[in-house]
Amino acid sequence: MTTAMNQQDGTNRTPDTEQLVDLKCVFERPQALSDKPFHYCPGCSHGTYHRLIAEMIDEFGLLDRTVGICPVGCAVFAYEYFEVDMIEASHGRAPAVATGVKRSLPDRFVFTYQGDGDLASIGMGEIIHAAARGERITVFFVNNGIFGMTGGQMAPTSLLGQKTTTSVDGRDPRTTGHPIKVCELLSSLEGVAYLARVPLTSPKNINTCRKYMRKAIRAQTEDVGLGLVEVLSPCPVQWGMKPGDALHYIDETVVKAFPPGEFVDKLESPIKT
Amino acid sequence: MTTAMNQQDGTNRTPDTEQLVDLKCVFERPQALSDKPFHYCPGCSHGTYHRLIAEMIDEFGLLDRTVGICPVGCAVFAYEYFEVDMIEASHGRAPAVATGVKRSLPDRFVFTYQGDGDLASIGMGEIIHAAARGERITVFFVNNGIFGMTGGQMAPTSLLGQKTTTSVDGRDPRTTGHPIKVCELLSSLEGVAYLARVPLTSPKNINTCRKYMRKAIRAQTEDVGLGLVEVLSPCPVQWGMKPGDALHYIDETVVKAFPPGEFVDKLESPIKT
Amino acid sequence: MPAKMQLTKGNEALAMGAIAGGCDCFFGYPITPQNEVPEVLSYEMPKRGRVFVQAESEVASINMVYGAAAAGKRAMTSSSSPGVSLMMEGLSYIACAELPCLIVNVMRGGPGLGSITPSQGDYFQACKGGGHGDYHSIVLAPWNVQEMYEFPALAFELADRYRCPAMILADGVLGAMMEPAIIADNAPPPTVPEKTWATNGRNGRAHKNVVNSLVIDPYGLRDHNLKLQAKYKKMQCETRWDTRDVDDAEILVVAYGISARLALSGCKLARKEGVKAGLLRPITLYPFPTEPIAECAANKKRVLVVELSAGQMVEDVRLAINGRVPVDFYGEMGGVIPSPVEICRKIVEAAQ
Amino acid sequence: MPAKMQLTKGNEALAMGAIAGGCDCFFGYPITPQNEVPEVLSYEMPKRGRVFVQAESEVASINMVYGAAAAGKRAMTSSSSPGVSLMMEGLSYIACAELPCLIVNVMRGGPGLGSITPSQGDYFQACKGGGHGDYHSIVLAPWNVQEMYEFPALAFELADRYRCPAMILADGVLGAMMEPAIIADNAPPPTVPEKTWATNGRNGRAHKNVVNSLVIDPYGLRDHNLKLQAKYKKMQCETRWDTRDVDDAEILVVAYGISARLALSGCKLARKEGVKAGLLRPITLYPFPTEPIAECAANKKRVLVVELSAGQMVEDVRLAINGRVPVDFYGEMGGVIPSPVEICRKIVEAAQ
Amino acid sequence: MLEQTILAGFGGQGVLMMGKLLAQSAMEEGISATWLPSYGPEMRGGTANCIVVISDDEIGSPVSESYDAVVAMNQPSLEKFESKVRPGGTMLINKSIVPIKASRDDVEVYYVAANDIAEHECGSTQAANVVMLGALQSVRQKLKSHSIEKAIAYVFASKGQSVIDSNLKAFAAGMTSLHQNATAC
Amino acid sequence: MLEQTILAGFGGQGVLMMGKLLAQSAMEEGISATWLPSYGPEMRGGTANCIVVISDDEIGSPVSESYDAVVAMNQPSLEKFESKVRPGGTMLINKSIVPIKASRDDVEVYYVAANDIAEHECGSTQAANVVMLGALQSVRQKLKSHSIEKAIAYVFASKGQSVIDSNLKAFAAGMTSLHQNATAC
Amino acid sequence: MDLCQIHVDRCKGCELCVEFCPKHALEMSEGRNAAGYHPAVLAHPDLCNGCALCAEMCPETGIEIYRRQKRARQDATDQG
Amino acid sequence: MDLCQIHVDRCKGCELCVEFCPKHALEMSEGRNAAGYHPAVLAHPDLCNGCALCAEMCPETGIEIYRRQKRARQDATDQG
Ligand SMILES: Cc1ncc(C[n+]2csc(CCOP(=O)(O)OP(=O)(O)O)c2C)c(N)n1
Ligand SMILES: Cc1ncc(C[n+]2csc(CCOP(=O)(O)OP(=O)(O)O)c2C)c(N)n1
Ligand code: SF4
Ligand code: SF4
Ligand code: SF4
Ligand code: SF4
Repeated sequence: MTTAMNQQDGTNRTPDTEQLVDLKCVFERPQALSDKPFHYCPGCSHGTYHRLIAEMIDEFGLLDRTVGICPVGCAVFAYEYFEVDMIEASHGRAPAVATGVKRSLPDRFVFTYQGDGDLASIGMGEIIHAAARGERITVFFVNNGIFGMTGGQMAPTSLLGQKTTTSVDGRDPRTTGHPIKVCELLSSLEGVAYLARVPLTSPKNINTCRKYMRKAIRAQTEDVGLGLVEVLSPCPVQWGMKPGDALHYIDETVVKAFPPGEFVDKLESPIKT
Repeated sequence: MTTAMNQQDGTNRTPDTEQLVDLKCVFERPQALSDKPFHYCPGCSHGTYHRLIAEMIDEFGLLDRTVGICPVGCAVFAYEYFEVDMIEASHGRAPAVATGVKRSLPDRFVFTYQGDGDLASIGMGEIIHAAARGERITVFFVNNGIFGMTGGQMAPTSLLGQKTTTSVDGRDPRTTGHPIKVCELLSSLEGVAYLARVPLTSPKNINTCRKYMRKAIRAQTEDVGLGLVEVLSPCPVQWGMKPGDALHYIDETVVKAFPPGEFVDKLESPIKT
Repeated sequence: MPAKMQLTKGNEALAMGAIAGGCDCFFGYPITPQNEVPEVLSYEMPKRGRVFVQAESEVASINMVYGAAAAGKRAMTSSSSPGVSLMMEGLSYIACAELPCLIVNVMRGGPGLGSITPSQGDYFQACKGGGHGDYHSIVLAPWNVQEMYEFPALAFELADRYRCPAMILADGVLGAMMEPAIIADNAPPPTVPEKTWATNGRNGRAHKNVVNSLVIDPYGLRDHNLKLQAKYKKMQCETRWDTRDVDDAEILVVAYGISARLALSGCKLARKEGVKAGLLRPITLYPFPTEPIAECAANKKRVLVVELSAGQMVEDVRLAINGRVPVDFYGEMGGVIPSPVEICRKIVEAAQ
Repeated sequence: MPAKMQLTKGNEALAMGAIAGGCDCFFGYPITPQNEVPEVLSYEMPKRGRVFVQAESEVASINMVYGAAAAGKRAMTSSSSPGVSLMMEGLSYIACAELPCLIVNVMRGGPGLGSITPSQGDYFQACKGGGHGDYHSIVLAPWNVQEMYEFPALAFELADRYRCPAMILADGVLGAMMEPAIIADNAPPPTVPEKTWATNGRNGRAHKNVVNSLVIDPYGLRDHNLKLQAKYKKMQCETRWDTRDVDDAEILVVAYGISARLALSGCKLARKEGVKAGLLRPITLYPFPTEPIAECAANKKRVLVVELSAGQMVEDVRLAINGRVPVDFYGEMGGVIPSPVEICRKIVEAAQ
Repeated sequence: MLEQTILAGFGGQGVLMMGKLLAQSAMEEGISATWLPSYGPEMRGGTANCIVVISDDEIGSPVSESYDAVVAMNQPSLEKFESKVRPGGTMLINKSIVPIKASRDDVEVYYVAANDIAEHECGSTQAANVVMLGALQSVRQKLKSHSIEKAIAYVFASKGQSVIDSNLKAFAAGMTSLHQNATAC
Repeated sequence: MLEQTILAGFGGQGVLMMGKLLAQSAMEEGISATWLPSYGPEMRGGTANCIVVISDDEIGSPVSESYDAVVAMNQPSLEKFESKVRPGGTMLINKSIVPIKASRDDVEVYYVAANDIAEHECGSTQAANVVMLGALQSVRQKLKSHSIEKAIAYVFASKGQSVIDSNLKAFAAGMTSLHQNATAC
Repeated sequence: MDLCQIHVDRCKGCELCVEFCPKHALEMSEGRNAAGYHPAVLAHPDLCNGCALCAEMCPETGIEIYRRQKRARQDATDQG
Repeated sequence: MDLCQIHVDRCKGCELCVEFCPKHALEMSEGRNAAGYHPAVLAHPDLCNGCALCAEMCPETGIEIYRRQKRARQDATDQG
């Protein structure tokens, strides 16, 4: 018979004090992450990327002076998960909202969190112009190749042949074109200070992501320009895959269309990380 | 005393018949260009580019199956100058309008005519996505580095240091970023079949422009993808220059920021022109 | 396959109705709660050699519609509240350029991002002018899945007749609910009047056609506006409405779309409680059934307007009645659907 | 330099008025006939250490305003009809998120691309809801250059007081005309109430602030809407209007903005022709002076509404008067400015 | 006749399908039906429910203040919808996964081990929803059982005869489940 | 007092400035004034005009159906605005570049060789507008000449004394031009 | 007839034809056309060889160029 | 206490921790948590060395990792 196993919520975070003597917590929720359980599907990397952002806010000591901008997309409730001031933008306009905040408060750390529908479809104008103006903002970009929230429609980043609810026979370049590669596209814009892409598919890649994120943040804090880290992320539900399979699919297939790596790095004195 | 010199309008196009015997007209208004005098300022290249487009419509025999889309910008009245069916789009949306037309009527020749405010500022999302989808349309793009129609405000293509009515002390990269180079930006998109830039500054360059335009048109007629020719064009009035000086300024200064040339050429069997 | 009764979802009925209505081109951007519309059309349209394009945004969608409509095609888009707001500039252009087309708004809770629950908060936008300038769209308000299926064809027909945009104003309930409806899977496409004004390439035509909304001379633009206004006047004959049990009613309930269904149940309950209530349901919200409401309300004790909003259509009802009968309003917002019991309570209150 | 009388263009007065009103940030995209607003601010703002950004579009402008307003700043944008239409989604978000800010619409002839001549065709959009959902902005209608200068400060103050967007609804005539007006070149910035809700970085605050317009639970969204509606009710006390010669008038003319000036001249001419006419000018279009109009009209023979539109505000006047006095309408569209002589003629007609 | 029902459970438990079968059956009988789903803002887990109204008259509102029958396939649904049953109405609870009892005493409550029955009698927990439908039918009987069987055959037609058969079996098992083992209280 | 004037000409002939000087003068005298420009949709050439209203009462409309005075600096302006002069009103025509005559006989018409006077008496055709303003003042006299001189000094202040002086000279030349050589008809 | 025919009323006086005429055959006129511009004129018809560079540069398409035909009525060939 | 603490009610049963655990210390449970998911459990605590790879991969931040300290109360150093 199936039944609930543990009714108490994440309150048992502090282990018994007697044991504290010789046990130290080496991996726990970052301070900047709220206690609220994520609403994401099982195996969705939105949660992972949230955690990494929260880690960075902790690491850079930015909790008290960060303003984050949420997208419209599955991460629409991101404001519930970060312990910093948050603004819910309209779909695609996070870079414009971030511009409004950053210009008003140049000493705050301002980030946007955006999906590929949000950033690469409806919000294309806004991200390009924020990048061209060299807005001192940091963009955390989640490329899962699909519109998750609205039910799995094709995104501009969907792979050729990819089956979605608006391309049931697979994406056809003749009528829908080719996937837009955001890092490649933005790299010609001089206001961009840092651009990188990484799949969130393994502990190693997650660590690479941290390195990239640090630089994208420094692009802002060191007043160089716009920083963006694109993560290749699974949408197991809309892809119709098990979470583990979705990660393998990224590593085997998605990276071919979206090669990982650093595309722009204008940081003057890169710190070894 | 100043007075009117010639009250009759462009009706004296046919020379006296006696002289016709040994005189042949070798340069005249293309058929696809209407008789209506342009409303552009003295020395503005919008008129020149219009003529070249009309020449191409004649040359390719497209008069009967062309649909053109006008921008909002100084060329807002372009529909008065071409003898083909024309649609006035809303500001920046010509590529979307063209998509609507071309998808409806795939055998028609569809072009947009757009300024840099229209295409590179408000219409950035639409041109990128039309290019990414590989719409079979031809884009005639006029980059004069300024908003002409509205009185000389800064454009995303204005040069660093350029004085405009919204950057009276010259464009400052710290607050307004760097000029957006449309050809460079679009060149990463796989739906693009042809991309080139040329200054409209001399008979020689005008002839180069013709060559580029032919390819941009063939990109559509041969079903390869989107074709775009960017002309570097003067706006003598808003630049505060005499027309001739404005052309020299392009050749000496503007081309440094916007290098002319062909950026993408996916035509299979380039015809020597 | 001939038309037959099928248990059908409102959004799917709308998509199939668009096909039956001869829609040549669909341009749209996903948004809940209307996603089945583009999803169904993304495979049904190409199958029939028609056009489906997932646009990059609603701004692009409406401008693609503008292009395809200018080319003489039956073109449409579908969206929900925030997405429709993004179309306001384009809609004003379309109205001014006198292009027939169809815009579907499956309304959701607003304002802002709001929620994806059903609502009727966009009546003002649809009927008064969300875009700039003096213009109107024909606005149809279906109340069941059958009408979700039938109204696209009607909308296209009216749009073509008057060369104006038509809008179907539905809501999240109508989009998501299933009902039996008579649906033809392969209706022959309707005959469409020839569009001699279309910018579809001259193809031998002696003159060029121009589609435009720019009239720089004030007197020219005035005249163009007068022409539009004359058209809107002429359109009044297309006013449609429906009634239930109004003849002997003391209380007239006016409601459209899903509200009208809630109100119908409310009226039935009220009659059980001894209050004679009847329903008038505007089917066209523009042109608005001003006269029918005024006439119908004339001998009533009170009028109750029910909407899923803070009170929008109620203004047009008040304008119609012009003070002759008291007009009450009951509305719920944010996706809350008032129960028939509550509506019945309001009717009974009004009767006292 | 102290305030002094200067011959000033309406748009320039508006720009300087924004500065005097403590505008911290301006975001805008050029469009005729308001280009002097961004042009003046592009050098006056940075000079004072304030923010000027030329946005890439009106969609971006309104969302930058959203961001800066969320950050607790006095933020504004300025545009004209088609540009304002593009802001409708953003405006609905701002209203729902309860952010104070200022939107200026220097209206031009519509619909569509229309023309750049003056018009008042965007009343519905401004006052009823061009965006989706039930929301309102405070809408101020200046009628001279002095008010173009003074209203930005007033708009910011009211916006801050009610945490809502405020709009200044002007037109091409008011933007382009020069008049003597008392302008302070270096007014001290006004004191602005502390915005404890602002998302400006926690900076020691015990809790995070969130700016949001998403309320996914229908009851939550309902409650949020009720809160908004309660606020709109409370705002009614900010209603402003002005009258000229109404006490003994038999004909009441109601007009706002530039129309009110035309109407004032028309009334004067009518009095010369022996018809006693008076003017009521709504200064706030939202909240609308419903009561004052009803009261003022009570003892009049007829009411004449004059607008540069096909008839928009006239609906609110009719709703206010509710059938008690006949209401006539006279409008011109497309940028045609009716002459006072013509208005006088309509007044005289009404008196017969 | 007007019968208003809520069917609720986890996403994946087939509650929407259950409702669809009811509405389809009504259509088979030529009477009116509406089916209205309700789900979270996203595709992501959580609960799902639908409201089905059937009537021999024109159906106005597809929702109601209270319902003739509520089917709770999991515990959150029980908690959420228990109050929605009209006094004297019926409540069915999937006791296979709901460990608690209903608290109302003015309604008829039935506990059905839908998952267990589906697993043991039909060879698949997948059919728990149709088991429950059978149980519902056995206690409310607003439609002919034959119509529901026709609906099952129609709706699962594309999945092949074996799926139809196992669902018919599940329906039958559900129909008898409460007679054998009634626990109304 | 209510004086409504249209000033019209080619872009570049300074008609907007002419109007501004009138409005500024009114302000100097503490009476009401409005100045309303009108120009094509674009920056590109064509004609420009402005309407100036001055009054010792509050000014309602900044436009009118007919005008007390119309100044036509070029031929298109004459053609466009001749009908706008109220019967008995005044029309001034820049005969330096307008080769035709007015056709109205119910208004006072004056021909002023504004460009020639400016060129010969002030050394620059630039000042033709101010010459015309002088001529207008000489025949309508709604404002004190001294106020206009003050306005000239104020408006051209940033351009230096020599510009002010030459404009004052142009104004004076305009003032006397019609007395010496009146051609009202 | 001159080889270079300037449509006076199309001309906006931008001077580009004058600047680009390799033979210095064109000049700006002192007079004004109906629109108020000083138009270009073929001041030295004898210098003009019909090279059409002025016409190419004229933004108004305001110049037509003629060439002498070796033989009349032989329209197909243009070797002038 | 175990080195690997899985918050049962945060777990959504995605199995990523199980897949990425190099020691095969984790398994999916048969039971369901309150949200209806089958959560992961530390089936073999003895195999777990606190490498934290499971925690790194857990999208829910649902796993905490502890390490033995050489000396208690020496919070600054982490050489476990
Ligand atoms: C103006 C507007 N258009 C459309 C939508 C509907 N919508 C919500 S999220 C979304 C796309 C989500 O995709 P993505 O940005 O890739 O994020 P994901 O959900 O995949 O994380 C869309 C189209 C909306 N809310 N607003
Ligand atoms: C929605 C909207 N925003 C702004 C405008 C005002 N506007 C008209 S043209 C233009 C820019 C023109 O610049 P460009 O495209 O470079 O063309 P140019 O005039 O220089 O040829 C602008 C901002 C408008 N008409 N519509
Ligand atoms: S739908 Fe996709 S992107 Fe959205 S939460 Fe689920 S897995 Fe993540
Ligand atoms: S303003 Fe500039 S772009 Fe426009 S017509 Fe004049 S010169 Fe050309
Ligand atoms: S190039 Fe053309 S417009 Fe310019 S001066 Fe010569 S003829 Fe005139
Ligand atoms: S990775 Fe996290 S959510 Fe996934 S099964 Fe393991 S503990 Fe559960």
